Amino acid sequence: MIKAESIDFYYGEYHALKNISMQMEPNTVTALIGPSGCGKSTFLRLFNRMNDLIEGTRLEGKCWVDGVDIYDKSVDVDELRKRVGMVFQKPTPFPKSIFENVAYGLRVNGIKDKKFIAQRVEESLRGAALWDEVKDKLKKSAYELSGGQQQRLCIARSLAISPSVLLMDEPASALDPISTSKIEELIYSLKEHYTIVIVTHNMQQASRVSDKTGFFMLGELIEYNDTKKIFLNPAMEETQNYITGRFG
Amino acid sequence: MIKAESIDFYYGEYHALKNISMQMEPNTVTALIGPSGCGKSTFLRLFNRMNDLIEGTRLEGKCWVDGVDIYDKSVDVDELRKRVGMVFQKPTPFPKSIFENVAYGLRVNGIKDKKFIAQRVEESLRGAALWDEVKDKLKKSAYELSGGQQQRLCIARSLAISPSVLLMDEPASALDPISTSKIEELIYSLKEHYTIVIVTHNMQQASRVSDKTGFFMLGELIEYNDTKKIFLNPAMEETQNYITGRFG
Amino acid sequence: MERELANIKDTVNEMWRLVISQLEKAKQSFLTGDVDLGHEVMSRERRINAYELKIDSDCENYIALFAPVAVDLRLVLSLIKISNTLERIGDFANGVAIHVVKDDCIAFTKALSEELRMEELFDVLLRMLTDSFVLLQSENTQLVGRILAQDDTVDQIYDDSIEVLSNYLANHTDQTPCGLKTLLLIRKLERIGDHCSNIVEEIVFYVDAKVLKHGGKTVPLDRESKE
Amino acid sequence: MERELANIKDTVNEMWRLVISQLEKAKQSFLTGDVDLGHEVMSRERRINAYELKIDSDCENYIALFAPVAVDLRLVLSLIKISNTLERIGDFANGVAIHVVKDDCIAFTKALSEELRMEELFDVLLRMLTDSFVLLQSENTQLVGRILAQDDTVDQIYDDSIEVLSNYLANHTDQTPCGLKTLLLIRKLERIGDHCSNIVEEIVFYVDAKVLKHGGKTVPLDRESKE
Amino acid sequence: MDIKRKKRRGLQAWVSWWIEKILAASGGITAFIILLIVVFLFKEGVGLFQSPRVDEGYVLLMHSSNEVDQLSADELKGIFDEDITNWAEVGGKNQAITSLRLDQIMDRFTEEELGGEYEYLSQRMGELIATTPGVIAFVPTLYAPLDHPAVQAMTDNTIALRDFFVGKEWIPTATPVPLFGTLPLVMGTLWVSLFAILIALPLGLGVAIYLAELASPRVRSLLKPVIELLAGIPSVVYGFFGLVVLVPWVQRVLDLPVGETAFVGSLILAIMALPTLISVAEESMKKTPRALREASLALGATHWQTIYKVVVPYASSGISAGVVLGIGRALGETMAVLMVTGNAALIPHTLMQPVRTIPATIAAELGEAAAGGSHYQALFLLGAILFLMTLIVNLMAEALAKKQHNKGF
Amino acid sequence: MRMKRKKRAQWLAFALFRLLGVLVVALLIWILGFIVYQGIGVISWEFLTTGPTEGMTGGGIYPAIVGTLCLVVGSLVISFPLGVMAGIYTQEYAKKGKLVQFIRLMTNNLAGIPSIVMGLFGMTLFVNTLGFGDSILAGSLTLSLLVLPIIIRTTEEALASVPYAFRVGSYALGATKLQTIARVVLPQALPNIMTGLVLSVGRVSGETAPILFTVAAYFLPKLPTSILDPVMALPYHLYVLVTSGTDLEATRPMAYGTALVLIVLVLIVNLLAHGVRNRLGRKVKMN
Ligand SMILES: Nc1ncnc2c1ncn2[C@@H]1O[C@H](COP(=O)(O)OP(=O)(O)OP(=O)(O)O)[C@@H](O)[C@H]1O
Ligand SMILES: Nc1ncnc2c1ncn2[C@@H]1O[C@H](COP(=O)(O)OP(=O)(O)OP(=O)(O)O)[C@@H](O)[C@H]1O
Ligand SMILES: [Mg+2]
Ligand SMILES: [Mg+2]
Ligand SMILES: O=P([O-])([O-])[O-]
Repeated sequence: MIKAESIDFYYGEYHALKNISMQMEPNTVTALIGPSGCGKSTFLRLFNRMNDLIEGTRLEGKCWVDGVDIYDKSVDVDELRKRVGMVFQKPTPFPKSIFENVAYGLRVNGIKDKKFIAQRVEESLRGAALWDEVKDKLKKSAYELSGGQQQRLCIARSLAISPSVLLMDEPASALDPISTSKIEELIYSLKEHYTIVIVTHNMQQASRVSDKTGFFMLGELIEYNDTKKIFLNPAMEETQNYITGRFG
Repeated sequence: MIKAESIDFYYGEYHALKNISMQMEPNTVTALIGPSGCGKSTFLRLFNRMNDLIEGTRLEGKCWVDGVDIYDKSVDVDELRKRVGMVFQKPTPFPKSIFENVAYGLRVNGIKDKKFIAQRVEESLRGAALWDEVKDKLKKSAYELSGGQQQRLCIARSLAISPSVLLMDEPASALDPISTSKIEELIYSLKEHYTIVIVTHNMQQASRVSDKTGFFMLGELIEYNDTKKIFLNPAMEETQNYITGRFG
Repeated sequence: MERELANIKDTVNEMWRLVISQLEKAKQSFLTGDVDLGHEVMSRERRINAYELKIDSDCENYIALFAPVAVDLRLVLSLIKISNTLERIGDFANGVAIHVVKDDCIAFTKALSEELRMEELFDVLLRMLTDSFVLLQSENTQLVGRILAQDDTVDQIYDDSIEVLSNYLANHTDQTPCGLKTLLLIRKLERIGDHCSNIVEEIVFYVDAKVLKHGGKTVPLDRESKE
Repeated sequence: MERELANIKDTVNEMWRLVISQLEKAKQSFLTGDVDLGHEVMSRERRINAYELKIDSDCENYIALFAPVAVDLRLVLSLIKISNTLERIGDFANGVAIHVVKDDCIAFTKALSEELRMEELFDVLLRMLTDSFVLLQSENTQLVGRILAQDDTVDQIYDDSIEVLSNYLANHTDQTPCGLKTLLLIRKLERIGDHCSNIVEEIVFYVDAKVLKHGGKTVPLDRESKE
Repeated sequence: MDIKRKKRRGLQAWVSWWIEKILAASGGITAFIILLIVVFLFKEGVGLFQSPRVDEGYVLLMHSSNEVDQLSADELKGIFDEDITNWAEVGGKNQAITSLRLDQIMDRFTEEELGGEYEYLSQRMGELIATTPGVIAFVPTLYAPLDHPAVQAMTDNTIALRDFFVGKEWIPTATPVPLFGTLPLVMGTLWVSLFAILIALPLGLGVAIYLAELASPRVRSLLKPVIELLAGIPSVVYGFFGLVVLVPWVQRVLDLPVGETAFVGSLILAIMALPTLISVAEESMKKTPRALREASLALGATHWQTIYKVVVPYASSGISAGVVLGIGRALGETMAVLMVTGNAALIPHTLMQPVRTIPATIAAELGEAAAGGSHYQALFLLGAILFLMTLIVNLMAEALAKKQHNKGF
Repeated sequence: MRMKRKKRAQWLAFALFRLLGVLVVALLIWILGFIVYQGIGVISWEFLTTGPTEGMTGGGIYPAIVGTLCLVVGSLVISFPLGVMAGIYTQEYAKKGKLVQFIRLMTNNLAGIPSIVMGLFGMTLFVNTLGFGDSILAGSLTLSLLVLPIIIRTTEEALASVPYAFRVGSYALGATKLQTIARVVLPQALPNIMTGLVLSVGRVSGETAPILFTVAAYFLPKLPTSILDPVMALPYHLYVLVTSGTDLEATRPMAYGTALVLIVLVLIVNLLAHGVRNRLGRKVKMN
């Protein structure tokens, strides 16, 4: 379970997130939608402290992951990032073999037991619905996979280190419809075990895959509710205008 | 009006288009849909002979634009491309001022009359629904515009040389939903004067903007019909599977 | 997109006005026994059917092509149901006209019409139909209560009419067939009231996304509790 | 996506079986005068309403969330209409049960039931309902003709019944109220036939995207020719 | 229909046709130059193997009883340096060797005996040789008593390929035959270059990592011009700096007899190679997609793990291309090396010895070599060897760079 | 515990890298500082504007400065147009394939050829075969061979960095290939091409080996009057001062002065390169 409380976030002077409180439940897919630049990615990246990498940013408010205040001094960022997997817009496999890509997260965490690693790799690839397609070419370069397969590989890579949360920033926006639908299927099947948050530009996608939807605008969380409710009868005028395509 | 007759197209050995015949009417938006790599872009680029720029390609069959066989020897390719405007996936304004971007096509065609150019530029920008947004900053760099505005600028640039056909290859796929809907509005309003062909991955977009839809698969034209018919009751099983998201 | 939806709504409005005028004319022809008017109503019945088909297909196209959500989706779904209902109402108006044109029992019905409060019934129904038209235009849900109250009047008149008819027929056994036909006629009018209520429910669903149907409350399904 | 649609279809199937069983029981209670069975039917009427609401809302959600097109869209739109129609049929079955339970005219009706061919009517209707259920499952449109032919039988029985009743009432003036009620009852059963036909039309629309409604032919609207 | 309008711009079309031709002609320029270089270097150099070993106009004479008629350049040098004193050592009879040069011969006779115009020199020489069976004399052909029965001229073969490529000594001014053994020069070149890279690589890589990964944008914007500046300083200035600062410093600190050593050469070359190495490595690390970096961090890897497990491997072929390129540069570097390595044509055994590299040899000796002479030709051949060495290195760098190019994204 | 080790490795590595960064800066400061410190006192107006005297133990370096300028101008006049045209050809005109690959390979190899080899080549071809003698012409030609690949490559890269989309966009508007290159591609590539030019200036003015046998005069206090005259040049002058002066003690200050002048030249060139890139870059965008 992850939670944000009264978050304000600044890029230098720019106030990117304004007083956002939001709680995402386990075994649930939460979609974040909103116009470009409204702060969805910024919000998502709070939860694995990816924003720390950008200089000149400032955070007010608190974030919890599984009950831990992740911006507390005592928190080890690398450990946090193991708990909170992340999948990016473009598939980003490492220039290694398929196997090594998935094993990467285990290795950097000091695991050396070969049998254990092989087993986790298989489990993760199965979890990402990719095992059958790659089991005969684990030693091949990850770049030999198609875009959609690469993205599932990246998901498998995250699964390998047993996160409890999966953050996805437009995971299918660079893919064709067929790969997209496979990723959506996958997300659906993964929610059984993880807290999933997905940023998407594609409202159809939000409506198809998510249980809850949060609508952001200009750094504010306008509405957060069941996806059905948002898409059938949103409470806020702004949400309605956005999802029905009546902008500005 | 543009027309293809028994087109076969090869990239080297690869048979990219297979015996395609298709006719697009004036004042109509025709959408081309189909899985990635099925040959939509290749087909589109036949009509302004952009495929000529790629080495090792081969064409069989005939293409007509406004009644002229455009692969005939007597055809001047540069003249053809003036008649057939093209808009690309990513907005590609030249690194010049807004004004110069639109004036470019006129200038390369040897037009020097300043008053005429200024007038055409205004007309074209109005035609692309951009005039009001840029009229006070025509001398500014085109890069100061947003992505959506840039794309409309590219459309204005094509309009300036008075084409009769507009080809658009995923014109909105790099844009956010708001810009996308503006581009779609624009396409709708442009069809009054042009023969428009648009390639899109987004079936919603095809259904929203087009009057007719052609469905391609593996280099073949599977079905070509009224958009309403395609989306409510396609004749072919493959089309139905594709538009309802039941792939392979 | 909004343009398309507005077009559909316009078509529904046209249909609605046609249905009102049909009912109006049916009433006129019934009250004045004007057979020509009855024929006119009957001939225009097919236009109502055409409207229904057109609206149905427009709405289907609209959903297929534009994938509406939220208020747009509710509107288009409501419009489908409203047009179906209007078509039914048109059918009933047509039934009245046929009753007039067939002429075999019209004298019987007219004789009793005072006692059966036929004119009042027609007026109430026309008011309901017009009111719900206004409701859709104004989206002012305060009208809802008034319209639904009128349906009670309709039901009252209908219940009464059965008694009136029984009493009358008991004394005029030769006119039994006409009595039965008149009953069916009134029954049709009563259904118009029900249908108007349905339309109102649909509009409320569209405007507020509230489900009024079946009193909004029903026993929960087992399946639902399972899920 | 397919999962969701399959779920909705399952719900419709359940509703359908429930409606068939309601009509079956209504027939039983009518033929045997079993008041308990009548009560049972009445008590289960609210479950049908609940089904209708659930299917409506599932379908709306499905359209809002999944933006279906082509065969999926036609199916979901058909399911909405089918469930509405099934609800009506359920209503009528309920009407039959009420008629039995109220008891005031049941004796009258039963006495005439032979002559009114009531049992046959019930049987035909049940067959129509079951056939259209099969039609939806099998998507075999060869069934269509058969089902629609049965509706003619229903209409025939209904037309005849008016005559039978008139004749009877002419001789039994004291039983006029019951006669009227019986007429309304039969009228309800006749409507079930009509509704089954509507369901069949919807299924055909879904399977073939052919519009059977209104004979498929209507006068063209001016608007249409304008466009 | 104006699509078909015939090429309207007659003049314009003509102009662009010509422009195209001119551009095409200039496109081939580099290939043409390389061709010229190859042709000229070899044309000038290859004559070395056709010219006699003994300087033109001279001849080696022996007693006609001497069975030895082949002597290698080394043997000849040994004989005339009196390191070899018996014919048996070079495969002849057991007989002492008497090596004689012209001046030694002339010393044995009086002016009268030779005649005022040296008209009797040839005769005297013949007598001298006839009386000394173990003799070998190096004399101008002009005066050689070739018709004397006791005299035979040693068969003069051309300079052997073997002597050139594996000869251990480079003494182009030696007589009677110059020694053109390139081995010490090649070895010197390789030693200096390789050690230079060994010093520069860890340093350069470290700085590159610092620049690409750790430095704040401000520091980076300060450091990058500094490195560009280092790259721009002319090599003579480095040489000068090395000579006046590093050489004495190394000599003092390491307590060496001379400061001009291979080590200082490597040091200077390392400093010179650093900027290239740093910028190539930094650029290829910067090319690592940001997404890849974030992906690694998002998997719980530390920044350091991300660098050595993802960034460096991703950039590895770019980095190795940079290294190879650096070696190429070092191989060909002339002035700096010339100024600090001491220029002794010895096969180096330790880094603390003076060495001489190929480029330094060419630079230092070409001015003194007579045009067309065997020394001149030998220097051109050295140029050709250097050319081939750098060519190979460049092709390697090319191949490595291409590998990076092909990597995904 | 494991975590701690992970962190400690990182801390150590990073500390080392920071140190190395500092080291490089220190190195530069050392070299520059040394030469500036030693040379600053030598620099005077007189030093820059008079010729050497007294067997180069006195006087200035004016002829060497002029000579270097002549060589820079001479070699760039030859190599710049040629290089830019060659770059345009390979990048824009030549059919992508074996030929372009070959040409590119050759260009890269030319860039890798040691300058001393280039000097040898220049000597045989320009000085001897073509009979130019030791002259500005021969030296400029030799140096131009040296910078030609730099110019070709920067041109190619500059052209390649112009997005393909611009070209396609221009063709789609009916522009011919030449129009497209002249109006869209070149203006966009110009700043980067110019930096190639400026960098070449730096390279030419610092090279010694290629001019050893093609142009450089050991001691020539008069200025050249034609392109067939030999000249002095700064780098060679420095070399001579350091290695073959008659009185090393006396020439040392002159050497420091010359080195400082060379370094200042390089500094100016670098600043210029940045300036050109930035200014032209902005101008093209605003156009
Ligand atoms: N590194 C940064 N420095 C400064 N401002 C930034 C930075 N990253 C994002 N922003 C600004 O913060 C705002 C929110 O950015 P964010 O990327 O979170 O938006 P988003 O909702 O994800 O948009 P998109 O849908 O385009 O991905 C934007 O206005 C953006 O300009
Ligand atoms: N320049 C090329 N050389 C060789 N093959 C090509 C080239 N361009 C495209 N192809 C191939 O031709 C086929 C059709 O390509 P095309 O770009 O027309 O597909 P598309 O339908 O536009 O796909 P997308 O939706 O991904 O843009 C693909 O299989 C592709 O691999
Ligand atoms: Mg984002
Ligand atoms: Mg394409
Ligand atoms: O800015 P993006 O997240 O849409 O790439």
